[in-house]
Amino acid sequence: MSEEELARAVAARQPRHTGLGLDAEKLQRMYRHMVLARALDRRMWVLNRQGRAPFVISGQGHEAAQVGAAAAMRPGIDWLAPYYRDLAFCIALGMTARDFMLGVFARACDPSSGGRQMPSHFGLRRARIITTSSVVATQVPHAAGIAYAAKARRLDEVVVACVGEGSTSKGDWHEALNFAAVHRLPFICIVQDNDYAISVPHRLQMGVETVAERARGYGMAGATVDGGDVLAVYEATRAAAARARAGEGPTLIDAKVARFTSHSSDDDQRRYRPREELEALLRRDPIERFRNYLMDEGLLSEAADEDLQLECTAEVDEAVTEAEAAHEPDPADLERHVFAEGS
Amino acid sequence: MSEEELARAVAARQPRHTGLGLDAEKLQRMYRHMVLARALDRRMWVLNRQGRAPFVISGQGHEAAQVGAAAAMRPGIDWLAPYYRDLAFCIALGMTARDFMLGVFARACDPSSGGRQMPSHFGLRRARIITTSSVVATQVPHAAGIAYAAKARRLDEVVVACVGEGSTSKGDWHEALNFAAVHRLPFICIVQDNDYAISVPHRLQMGVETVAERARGYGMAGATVDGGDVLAVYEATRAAAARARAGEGPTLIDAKVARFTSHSSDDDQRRYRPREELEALLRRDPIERFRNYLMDEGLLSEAADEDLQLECTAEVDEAVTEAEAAHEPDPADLERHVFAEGS
Amino acid sequence: MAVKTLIEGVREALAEEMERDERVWVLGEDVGRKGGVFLATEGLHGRFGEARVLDTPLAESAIVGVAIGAALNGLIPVAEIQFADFIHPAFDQIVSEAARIRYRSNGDWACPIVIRAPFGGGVHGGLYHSQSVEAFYAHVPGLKVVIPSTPADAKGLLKSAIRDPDPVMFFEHKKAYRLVKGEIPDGELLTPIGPAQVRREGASLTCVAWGLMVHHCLEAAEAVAADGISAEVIDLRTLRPLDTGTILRSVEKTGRALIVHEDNLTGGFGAEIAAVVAQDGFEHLDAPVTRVAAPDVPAMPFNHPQEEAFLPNPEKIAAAMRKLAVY
Amino acid sequence: MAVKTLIEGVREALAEEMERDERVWVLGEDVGRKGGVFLATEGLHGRFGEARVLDTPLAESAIVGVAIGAALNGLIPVAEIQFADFIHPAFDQIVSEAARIRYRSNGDWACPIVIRAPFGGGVHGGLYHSQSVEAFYAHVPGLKVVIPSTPADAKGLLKSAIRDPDPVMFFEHKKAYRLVKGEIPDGELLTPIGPAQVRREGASLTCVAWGLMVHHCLEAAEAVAADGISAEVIDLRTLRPLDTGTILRSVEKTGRALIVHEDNLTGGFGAEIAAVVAQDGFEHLDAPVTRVAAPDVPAMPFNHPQEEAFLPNPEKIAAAMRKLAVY
Ligand SMILES: Cc1ncc(C[n+]2csc(CCOP(=O)(O)OP(=O)(O)O)c2C)c(N)n1
Ligand SMILES: Cc1ncc(C[n+]2csc(CCOP(=O)(O)OP(=O)(O)O)c2C)c(N)n1
Ligand SMILES: [Mg+2]
Ligand SMILES: [Mg+2]
Repeated sequence: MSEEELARAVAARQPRHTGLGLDAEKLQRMYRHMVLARALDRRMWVLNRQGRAPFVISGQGHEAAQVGAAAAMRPGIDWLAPYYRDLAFCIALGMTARDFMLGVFARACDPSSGGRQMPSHFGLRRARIITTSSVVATQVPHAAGIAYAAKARRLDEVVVACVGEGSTSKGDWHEALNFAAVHRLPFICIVQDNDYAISVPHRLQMGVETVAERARGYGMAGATVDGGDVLAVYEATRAAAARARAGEGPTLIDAKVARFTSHSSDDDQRRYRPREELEALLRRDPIERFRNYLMDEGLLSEAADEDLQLECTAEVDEAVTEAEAAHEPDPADLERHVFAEGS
Repeated sequence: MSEEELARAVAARQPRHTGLGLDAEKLQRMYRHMVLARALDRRMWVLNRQGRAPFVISGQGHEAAQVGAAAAMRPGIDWLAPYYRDLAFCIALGMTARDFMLGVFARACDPSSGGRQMPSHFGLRRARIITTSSVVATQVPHAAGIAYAAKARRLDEVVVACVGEGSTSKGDWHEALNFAAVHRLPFICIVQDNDYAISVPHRLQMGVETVAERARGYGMAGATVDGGDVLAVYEATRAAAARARAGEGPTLIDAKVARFTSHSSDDDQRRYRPREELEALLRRDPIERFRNYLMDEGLLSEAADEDLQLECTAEVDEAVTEAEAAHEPDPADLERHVFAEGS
Repeated sequence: MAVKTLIEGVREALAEEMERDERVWVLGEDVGRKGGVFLATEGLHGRFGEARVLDTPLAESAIVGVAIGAALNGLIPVAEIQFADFIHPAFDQIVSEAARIRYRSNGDWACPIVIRAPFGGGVHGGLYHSQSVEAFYAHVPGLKVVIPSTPADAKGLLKSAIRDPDPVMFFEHKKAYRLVKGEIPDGELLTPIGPAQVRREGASLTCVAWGLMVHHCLEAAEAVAADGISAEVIDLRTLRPLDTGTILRSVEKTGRALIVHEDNLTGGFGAEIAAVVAQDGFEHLDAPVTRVAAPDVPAMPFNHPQEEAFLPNPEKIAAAMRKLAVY
Repeated sequence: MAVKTLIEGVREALAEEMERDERVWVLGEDVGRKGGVFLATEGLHGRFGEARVLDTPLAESAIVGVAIGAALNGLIPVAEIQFADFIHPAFDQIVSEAARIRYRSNGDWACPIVIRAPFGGGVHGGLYHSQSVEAFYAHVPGLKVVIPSTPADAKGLLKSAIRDPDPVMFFEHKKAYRLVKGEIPDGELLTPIGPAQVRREGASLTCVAWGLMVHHCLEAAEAVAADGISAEVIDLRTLRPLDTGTILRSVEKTGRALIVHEDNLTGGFGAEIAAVVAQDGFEHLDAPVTRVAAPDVPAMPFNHPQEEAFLPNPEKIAAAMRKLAVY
C-alpha cells in the first residue's frame, strides 16, 4: 500500500466533518445555534398568537443553510447583508436571544433599529451585520459596495449577502452580481431557495431549476447545495470564502431549503400549497438531520441534547421576560437620527 | 454515390445564401438597405458639422447585424423595440429616408415623435417599431409585454428588442429576460456588442466575453454571432424566430459589431480609444464585406453598385431637401398629447 | 344597494371589468392563487385563469414595464404593486415610460394601464409597509392619480381608471380596506376621474384631504361642531388632474383652508393645494393656509408609540381646526 | 481670486477633496478616461487612478447601491449620474436606502455619500436630457438637496457635501456649466449647506429661485428696475433643509413673493415654498404668492420652438414681476 493509497484509505474512513477540518466543539456550537434559533423562532409565533407580537416572520427550515454558511465566516471581520429569514445566521454571528426578542417587542434598545423596523429586519453593528430594509435585494448592491471598499482599502474581509430565490428576479440583484464579477470582489451571494416567494412558485419565478446557472453568465463561480445539509453548505461557503480571499472573485451559491412556516404571520400557506407538499416538508428538518449526524458520530448523546434543549428554552424564556419588560421607544425620539446629531 | 451523399455534395457546392433560402432579389434588397442607411448616417454627420443638425447619433458599423436580423422578420407583423443605433434596422422594416431626416431636423411631421425627441429615437407605428425613450434598456420589458400579449391573444407575432452590450447591465434588462423565459415568449433580444458604452470598455462592463453566456441562466437559447456577417445574423435570427413561433421560447443573440463613429456628436472617441484600435475598426466594414460576397457570387456588378450608390445619394439629397423645408413644430402644440385628446 | 368594505369595492370593479372586457389583464406578486396579500384579487384566479390573473416574478420594474408593452399590443393591464413602499423600483418605468408614451410619440402610441397599490399606515407596517407615495406621482405630467376614500368610489373610480385611455395611478389606503364600510349602488358604477366631492358642508373653514384622512377630518369636524365650528370637508378623490374649482369655491365661502395628509409635510401634495389656494384664492383668505401632515422623518416606525406620534389623527386635526377657526 | 466657470468649480472641489482624503471615491458612467460627458471629472482618472475614479457598468441603481455599501465600509463615495433624467432607476436606492440608513438603524449606521447629477434644459437635450428632478428628492426626509448657481458655490457647497455625514443630492444645471462664470476665492472654500443667499436686494417683491433660474431672475430684475420695480432675488442654494428664515424675512419686507423654477409647475418645489410663505408669511402678504414654472407637459421637447416655449426665461419672469408689483 503506497503512502498515497494509505492516505486515501484513511480519508475514506474519516468522518465528513474531520475531512472539512471541523472539530467536535465547533460542530456542537453550530448545532446549538440552530437549536436556539429554532426555539426563538417557535416562541415568536406563540407570542404572535398570544397577541404579544403583532408581526413575525420566520427562518424555520433555513437553519442549516444559515449556520453552515456562518461557520465559514469570521465574526467581526467578515460582513453579512442579511434578509428577514436570517435569524439563525445572526445568532451564529453573535446576536443574542435578548437582542432578537428586543426586536420582536420593538423595544427602545433593540439593536437592529430601536424598534423602528419590523421584527427580523436584522442589523447588528458589532457583528458587521448591516442594517436592511424590507425592500428585497436592495442589500445585494450594498454588499458589493462593502466588498469594493474592502478591496480598495486592502482589507482582508469577505462579504456575504443573503436573499430568497424570488429576490433574484430583481434588477438590483443582477446589477450587484455583475458589478461584483467585473471587479472580482470578495463577495458571496447565498440564495436561500425555498421554492416560494410568498405564494409565487419557483416555476413562475424563473425558467431554471437552479439560479446557480447564472453564475457563469456573470463570470463568477457558482454552486448548488443541499441547504438542509449544514456540512455541505459549510463546505461550499468555505470554498467561496477561500476564493474571495485569494482574489479569485465572487461566488453565487444556491442553497435549496424548505420554508416550514407560512411566509409570515400575515400569510396562510395552506391557501396555495397542497397538503402533501406541506407534509413532505416536515420530513426535511435540517436540525433533526444534523442531530442524527452528531449522534451517529458520537458527538451528541440523548442526554446532552435534552440538556441543550432545556438550556435554550431557558435562554428564550429569559430573553422574552427581559425584552418584554424593556422600555418602549419614546415618542419624543421620533425625529431623532434623521441626520447626524449636532450636524 | 448515395442519394444522401449526393445531397450533401450539392449542399457543399451551394452558396451560403441559397442554403439559407435567400434569393438574389432579397439579398440585393438587404444590401440596398445597408447602403441607404450608411448614406443617411454619413449625411447626418455632415449636417451636424454644418450646424444644420444639433445632435446626431450613429449606427455605422452595425448595419449587417441590423439588416440581417430584419431580414428574418415579417414587417408589419413582427415587432421591433429599437434603440438609437437602429437606423438600418428601421430602414429595413420600412422607415423611409424622408421619415428619418424629418427626425434629424425635428420637424412637425417626424413620424417618431413630431420633433419632440432627439434624432434616432425611433418609432414608427405602421411598421410596429415602438416609441422609445433615451433611458437605455427600458424597451426590453416593453418587448416582453408585447410578446406576452401576442401569446395571450394567440397572435402569430415575434418581438425583437435591441440594446447595446452596456445596457445589459441594467436591472430592466435582467427583469425582462427573466420574464420572457418564464413564459417562453416569442421574444428575441439582440445585443449589439460594439465593445464600448460611450467610453466604458467591455472589461469594465461585464466579466464575460459574450453576454450570450447569460441565456442558459434564464433558461433560454443563446447565440453569439459575427455581427459583421449579415448572413450569419440572418441565420441566427431566423432560427430564433422559428423557435419563438413554435412556442419554444425566447432567444438571446449577442452580435459582435464595430462602432465606427464616436458615441454621438457630443463625443470624441479619440479621447479614450487607442489609434490602432480605431484603425483596425475600418477593416471591419460590414457593408464592404457584404458587397464582396455579392460580387463573388455574381449578384452585384461594379456598375450596379455604382448605380445603387448614386440612387441612394439622390434619395438622401431629396430627403434632406424635403425634411429641411418641412414645418417646424408649432409652439402652440406644446401641450398636446399629454393625455388622449377629448378625454 | 348593500353595505360593503372598500376592498370589496376594488374586488367588484376588477371582476366586473374582467368580465366585460377580455383584454383586461391583472398582474402582480401573489395576485393569483393567494388572491393578493390583502385579498383584493381573491377569486379572480379561479374565475379567469392564470394567464389573465398572473403571479409575476418579484420585479416591480418589470411588472410596470411588461404592462406597458402589453398595453402597446392590445391588452388593458391592471398591475398590482404589493405595497406602495415597493413601487420605487418601478419609478423609472412609470415616470420616464408610462407617463410619456403618448407625448413622446406625438399621439401615435398610448399606454392605457392602471397601477394599483395599497398605501398608508397605522397597521404596524413599520418604515416599509406604511408609506404615502402620492406626491411623487402627482408631480408627473402624463399620469392621473386617484385615491378613493369610500367603497363606492373605490369601485366606480377603479372602473373608470380601467377604461381610461391613459395611465392611472390608483392608491388604496390599506387601513381603510376593511375599516371603511359604505353602500355600493347596484349595477354599473362609473365615477368620473377628476371631480372632488364635498363630504360635509360647512361655513367656517375648508378642509381638504384624501384616503383615510377624509374620515379623520369628518370625525374632527363632528368634534369641533360642538364649539360652533362648521367645517366643510372636501374629499379630493383625484389628485391629478386637481379639481381646483371645488377647492376654490369652498375657500371663497369659508375664507380658511386646512389641508390634511398622512404623507410627510415638506413637499407633500398638500403644498400644491396650498400654493393654488394662496395664488388663486388670495382675495378670500382670512387666515393662513394651514397644513396638518406627518413630520419630516423617513416613514413611520413600527413600534406603537412612535407610529401614533407620526400619524395625523382626529384629535390633531380638530386642534388645527380650532386654531384656524379663531385666527 | 480668478474668474472660472461653474464646472471648474465642481472639478476643483472634487480634486481638492480627493487630494485631502483618500477615502473619497468618484464613480459613475464615463467619469474615468473620458472625464465625464461634461468633463466634470476631467483629469481625475490620470491623477488618482482607475480604482478611485471608476467607470461603472451602465446601471444607476448599482451606482447608488454600491456607493451606499462602500460608505458603510469607510469610503466617501461621490457618484455621478450622467444626466438627472437617468437617476430614476436609482430612485429606490436613494429614497428607500440612502435616505433611511441612519434613521432605520437608530443612528448605528450612516451613509455619507454625494450623488451629483447635471439637470435642466435649454441645450437641445429633448425629453430625456433636460429634466429637473429636484422636487422628487426635496420631498424625502433624510436627504439634503443642494443646487449651486455660481462657480464659487459649486465648489464650496460640493466640498461641504463631500464632508457631510449624510447623503447629499447635488444637482448642477448643465446649461450653467460653461455659461455661468464668476470668481472663485483662492484657498479652502467650504460653503455651508442650508443658508440661502440674497443675490440682489430689493423692496418691491421677493423672487425665489435656484440653478440657472437665479440668473434669469437677476436679468429680469434689471429689466423691471427701469419701471421702478426693485426685486429682491434669493438664490436658495439648498432646497432641503429649506432656509425659511431668509425667505420669510424678505417677504416681510416686500409683501410679495414670486417663485421661479424650470421644473413643471404642479407639485414642483415652488409649491412647498408657496405653502410656507402662505402659512407663515400670511400677515405680510399684499398679493398672491405667484409661481413661474414650466407647463405641465412631460419634459421639454427637442425641437427649438417648443423648447423655447417650455422654458421660463427673463421675459416671462419680468412679465410676472410687473404683474405682481402692481397687484
Ligand atoms: C421590492 C419588494 N417587492 C415586494 C416585497 C414584498 N415581499 C416581501 S417578501 C416577498 C417574497 C420574497 O420571496 P423570496 O425572495 O423567495 O424570499 P423568501 O421569503 O421565500 O425567503 C415579497 C414579494 C418586498 N419586500 N420588496
Ligand atoms: C439609464 C441610462 N443611463 C445612462 C444613459 C446615457 N447613455 C446613453 S448611451 C450610453 C451607452 C450605451 O452603451 P451600449 O448599451 O453599449 O450601447 P452603444 O451606445 O454602445 O450601442 C449611455 C451611458 C442612458 N441613456 N440611460
Ligand atoms: Mg423563496
Ligand atoms: Mg456598446
